[in-house]
Amino acid sequence: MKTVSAPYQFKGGIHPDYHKELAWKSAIERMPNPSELTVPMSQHLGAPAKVCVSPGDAVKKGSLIGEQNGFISASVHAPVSGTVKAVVQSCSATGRSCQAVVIESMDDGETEYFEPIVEWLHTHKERLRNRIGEAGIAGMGGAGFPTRVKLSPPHDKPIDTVILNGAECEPYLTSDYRVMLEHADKICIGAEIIQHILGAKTVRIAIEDNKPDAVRAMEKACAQERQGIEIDILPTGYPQGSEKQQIYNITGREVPRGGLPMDVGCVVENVGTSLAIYEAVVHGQPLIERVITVTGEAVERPANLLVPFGTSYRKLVEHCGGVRESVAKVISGGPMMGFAVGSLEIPTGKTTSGLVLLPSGCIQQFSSQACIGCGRCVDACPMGLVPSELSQFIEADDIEGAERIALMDCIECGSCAFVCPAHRPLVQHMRRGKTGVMARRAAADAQTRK
Amino acid sequence: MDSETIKFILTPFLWVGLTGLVIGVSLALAAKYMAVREDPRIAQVTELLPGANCGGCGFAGCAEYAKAIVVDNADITLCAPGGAACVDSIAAFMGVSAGSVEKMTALVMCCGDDESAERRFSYNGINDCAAADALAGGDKGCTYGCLGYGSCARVCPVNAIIIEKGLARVNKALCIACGKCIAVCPRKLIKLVPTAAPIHVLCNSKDKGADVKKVCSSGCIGCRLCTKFGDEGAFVMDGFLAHVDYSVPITREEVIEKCPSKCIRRN
Amino acid sequence: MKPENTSERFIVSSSPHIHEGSSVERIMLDVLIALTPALAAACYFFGFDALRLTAVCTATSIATEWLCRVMMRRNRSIGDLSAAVTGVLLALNLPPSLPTWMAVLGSIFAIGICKQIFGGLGYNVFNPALAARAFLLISFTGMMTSWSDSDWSATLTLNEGVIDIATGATPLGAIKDAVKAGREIPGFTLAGVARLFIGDTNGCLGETSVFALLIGAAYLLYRRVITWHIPAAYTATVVIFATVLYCVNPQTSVMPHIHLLSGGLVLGAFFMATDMVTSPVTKRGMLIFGVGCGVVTMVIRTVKTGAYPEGVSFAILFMNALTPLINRGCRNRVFGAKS
Amino acid sequence: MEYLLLIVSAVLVNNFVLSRFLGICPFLGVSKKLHTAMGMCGAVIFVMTVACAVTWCLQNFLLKPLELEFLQTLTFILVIASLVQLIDIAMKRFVPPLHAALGIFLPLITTNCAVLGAAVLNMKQGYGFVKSTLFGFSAALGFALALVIYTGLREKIDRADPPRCFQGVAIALVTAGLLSLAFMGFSGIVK
Repeated sequence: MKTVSAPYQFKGGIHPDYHKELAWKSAIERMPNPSELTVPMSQHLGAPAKVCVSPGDAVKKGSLIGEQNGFISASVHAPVSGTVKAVVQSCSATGRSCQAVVIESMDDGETEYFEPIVEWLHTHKERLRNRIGEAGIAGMGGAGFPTRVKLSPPHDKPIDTVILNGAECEPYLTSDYRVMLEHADKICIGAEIIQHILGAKTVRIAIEDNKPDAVRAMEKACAQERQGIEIDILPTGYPQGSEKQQIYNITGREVPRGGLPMDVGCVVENVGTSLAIYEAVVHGQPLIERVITVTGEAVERPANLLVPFGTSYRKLVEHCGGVRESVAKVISGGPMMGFAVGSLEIPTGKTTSGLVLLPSGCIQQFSSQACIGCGRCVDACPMGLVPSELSQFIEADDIEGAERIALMDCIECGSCAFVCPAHRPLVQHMRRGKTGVMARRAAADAQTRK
Repeated sequence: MDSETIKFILTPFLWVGLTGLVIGVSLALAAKYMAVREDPRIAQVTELLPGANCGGCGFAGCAEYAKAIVVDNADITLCAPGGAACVDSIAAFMGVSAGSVEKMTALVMCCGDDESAERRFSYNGINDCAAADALAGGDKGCTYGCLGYGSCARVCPVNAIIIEKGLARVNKALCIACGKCIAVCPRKLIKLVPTAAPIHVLCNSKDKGADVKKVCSSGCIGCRLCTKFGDEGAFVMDGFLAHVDYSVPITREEVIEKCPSKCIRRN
Repeated sequence: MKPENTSERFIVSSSPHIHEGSSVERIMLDVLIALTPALAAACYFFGFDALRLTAVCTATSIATEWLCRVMMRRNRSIGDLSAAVTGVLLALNLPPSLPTWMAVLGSIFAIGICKQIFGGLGYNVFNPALAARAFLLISFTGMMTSWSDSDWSATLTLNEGVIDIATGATPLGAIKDAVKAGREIPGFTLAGVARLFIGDTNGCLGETSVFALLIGAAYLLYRRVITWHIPAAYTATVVIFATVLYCVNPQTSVMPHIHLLSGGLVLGAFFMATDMVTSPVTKRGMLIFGVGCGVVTMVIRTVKTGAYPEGVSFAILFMNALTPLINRGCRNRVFGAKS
Repeated sequence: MEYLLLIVSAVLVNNFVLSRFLGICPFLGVSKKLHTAMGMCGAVIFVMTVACAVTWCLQNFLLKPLELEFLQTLTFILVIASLVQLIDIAMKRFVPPLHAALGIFLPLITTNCAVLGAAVLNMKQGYGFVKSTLFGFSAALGFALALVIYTGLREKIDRADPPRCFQGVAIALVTAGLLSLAFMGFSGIVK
């Protein structure tokens, strides 16, 4: 085990005010089970799970309530014991509507977990992958890509490096930080399970240099472990937590355009995912809860809560003492890439890393001003794009033109809109353009199939 | 006339004529021996175009535009100098139908303006319905209703759509039923209806009556009153949403009064 | 597009939800602040005329902007201060003795024709102040090139000891006249150079005092309103060009530092060429832009038969026209692209 | 040096489009996309060079000996038009790829007054054969430069938001005027 500074640094990026001090001192506390939970079937990327319970059924904590539906999908389990009250349509943070199971909770302390695999090092990799799959684990950094798929790269793409993403470059959020501080040893074991499954040579744990105590905690936890684990300290900045940028910083390899990390022999997993893998393998616990940071200038008592999925945002805010001042914006996730929500009646899920409540003074106000061509977005873009030009193309509905100048390489990190003095909604333009490109590609596909 | 004058007049004639002849013959020979076969329709469409070669259509000259029409099915309405007559002749030549039998008009199947339909949150972003719809499902309380950010109005080639109180309205007199607004609406609530049809159900919400009432005071609640008071078969229920069967002639217009949420309206 | 939060409703927008706090107004304010030293120097050296022209240009620009927006039925944009910046910049590019009505005409041209017709700030393709200056220069060449009487020419040295320079010429004008007439090029004493630096010479209001301009430029660089790329590339090109010329033919050319200190080079390089709307967005593009400005400036300045002694504004205008092409050709390498 | 000055003069100082205001039609018509503008430039350079060479021969070997200079305009038009046609046909037959790139612009050039202008100016200046051809080439180069720059601007103003009454050709002409203003700086550099 050794600790090094990441040898490379990607071009671009920004340095926002982090405001992490709001919540980073508060230790993870377990949120009491609410009386009723609405567990969405789509908490991950891909096809929603298929409901496999019906109203009136009794479920235990950990019982399967939604079956994995297709290859890119993840199963869903009951976060608490209780009775299924109904199957309803519920709204997710992104505004998509999906099926959800409403469970009336009943604290009987009973669980229905998987059989623990303590001797994981001597267990067949396929069995571990299946366990991760049946536990419904999806990337907990924000995108929610099913982890089982990520850990099953094709044979022609050997993985030599596992990167554990503990950068947490999103302002305000502290959940990964607290998890690293309090569960460092479990994360290490989780990382080793990933390493074992992929047969990777090294594990690199990436942490930004504004979290020195997390670095120390991870160092301590890893010290007694085997060789091949390395802690890479990244200079604080955004988007250090972005997969492609992180791989570049640590290994100097650039994920090719349109490619995936596995194309350069890397797999990046969030530290929270690593913890979930540990729990699923060693304790047999499916993914039914996670640490969520409830923070922001508009919340009374910022905290890091261990929350069972399906708890509504309103319950989280109430648990944290309610709102402090007139709240203008509620963000599910971090303020750079999270989703603003229109109401608090939204259930938490596997990708909810935080809930940030901001008063009107702290938020971005987009305007319809024209681009003044200052080029700051060009300097800020970590992908080497020209956001100003892209947005102008998209505004003029020249989607083809935008695609030609690498629209699809945009990672929607928001660095451009963060620095734009004209406060243009650049990311929204990019998304709109991407939707247009996707539609066109789908139409072209349909044409060729005809 | 003396011979000087004759010479003075004849020589230029002779020379220019000669030059023209040489050039003409060589061009004719060139055209014959170096001909390249192409779709004869291209030449014919080129004939139909005004031949101003103004490039206003975005193509490099009339021949190029004709080629685009024949080969790539380009839009035939791009030629400004040619005008409507040109469009008609090309339409006739290419066999593209110019108009359908029954005159249709686009209609926004929503009457929930800012007074009757509530908005769930304040939207802050680009003026585009699809973009607004992609953010937390759109700010309108009703997930079926018109968002009113005017994407349809912007694509309308004849400026027939206006946004009033957060609701798009089609001006029947101007609408040419081109269908561009229908394609661009993220909520798919603009439909082509017969221009002659007198009344319509201006609601698109398939939700139960109680849910509709929560978000909009002028949405169809599925009460079925119109099926009782209207003409036989003129109103058809699709779940909790009534709609007009335009093949049935309407005689009893008092349903307009009977509809409790007043979403049956004249257009 | 108006975000309002009247009731209990939250604001929903696309990410990112936070902002670094910069704004167009702040940038324009910074430019105005940075122009203050030059303005003060102009008042000191040219007296009331400086105040008169600045006030007239600024007021007319703002009024024109307001009128255009009203006529176009668009949201008012005076608040973004860009019209004020254009007005001040135009005033600094005018000779002190210019009649007021010409300044008014120039301001209307700058805002009306060069900016608002295109849709306002951000859409214009040419720097409004410079285009207006070029417009005035071509339309009223006489008034635009008659200067007040500064005794700066006393500091010139001539081997023959005869100072044969028309009063009311700028240093560059004097040099060009000499070259055209085949006379000896005047040399500059140290005191003369110092006066060029301080700004006690003939020229447009804002361009003479290099010292004051550099103070403002330092502020702009400090506030990161501009980056070093365009000014550095511009001035470096001019210096290299002038050095080469001087080495090749010292009889008909002046030392590079005279080129740097005279005319509108500093004003142009730091305040006009760096105009965000009309200059490239990438760093590589900015360098090319700066080099292009430098070359064209020196071509206009030094070619014997050229009609104008000074080429900064035309050079920048010319490069403004090339900006879209530079932007097109100088995109950064996309992350992960094969190099 | 003399030739260099001729080139600079024709390209920058007496730019055909921006100071002589010749060839405005294709300048406005084919400046919407850089790709097509490039094709036009190639075709114009080609045709103007050839046309200047041919018309010089015509003038000096046919019209002058016969004292028919007053037929200059007529014959030039005739010759240029047919020349373009001939080139078009030949190109289509023998170099289809070049025809695909340039060919579509050739019929447009027939009506390009810049070509005739170059030919007539040549005769006025009394250039020799080499100089005539060079003048044709550099004038076309100037046209190409103006067209390419203008196309860049045009692509930007296409995305701009002018008031309704200035949209389209109006704003394009205003831009062309301002571009012409920018080129004024070169005036006098070469006589």
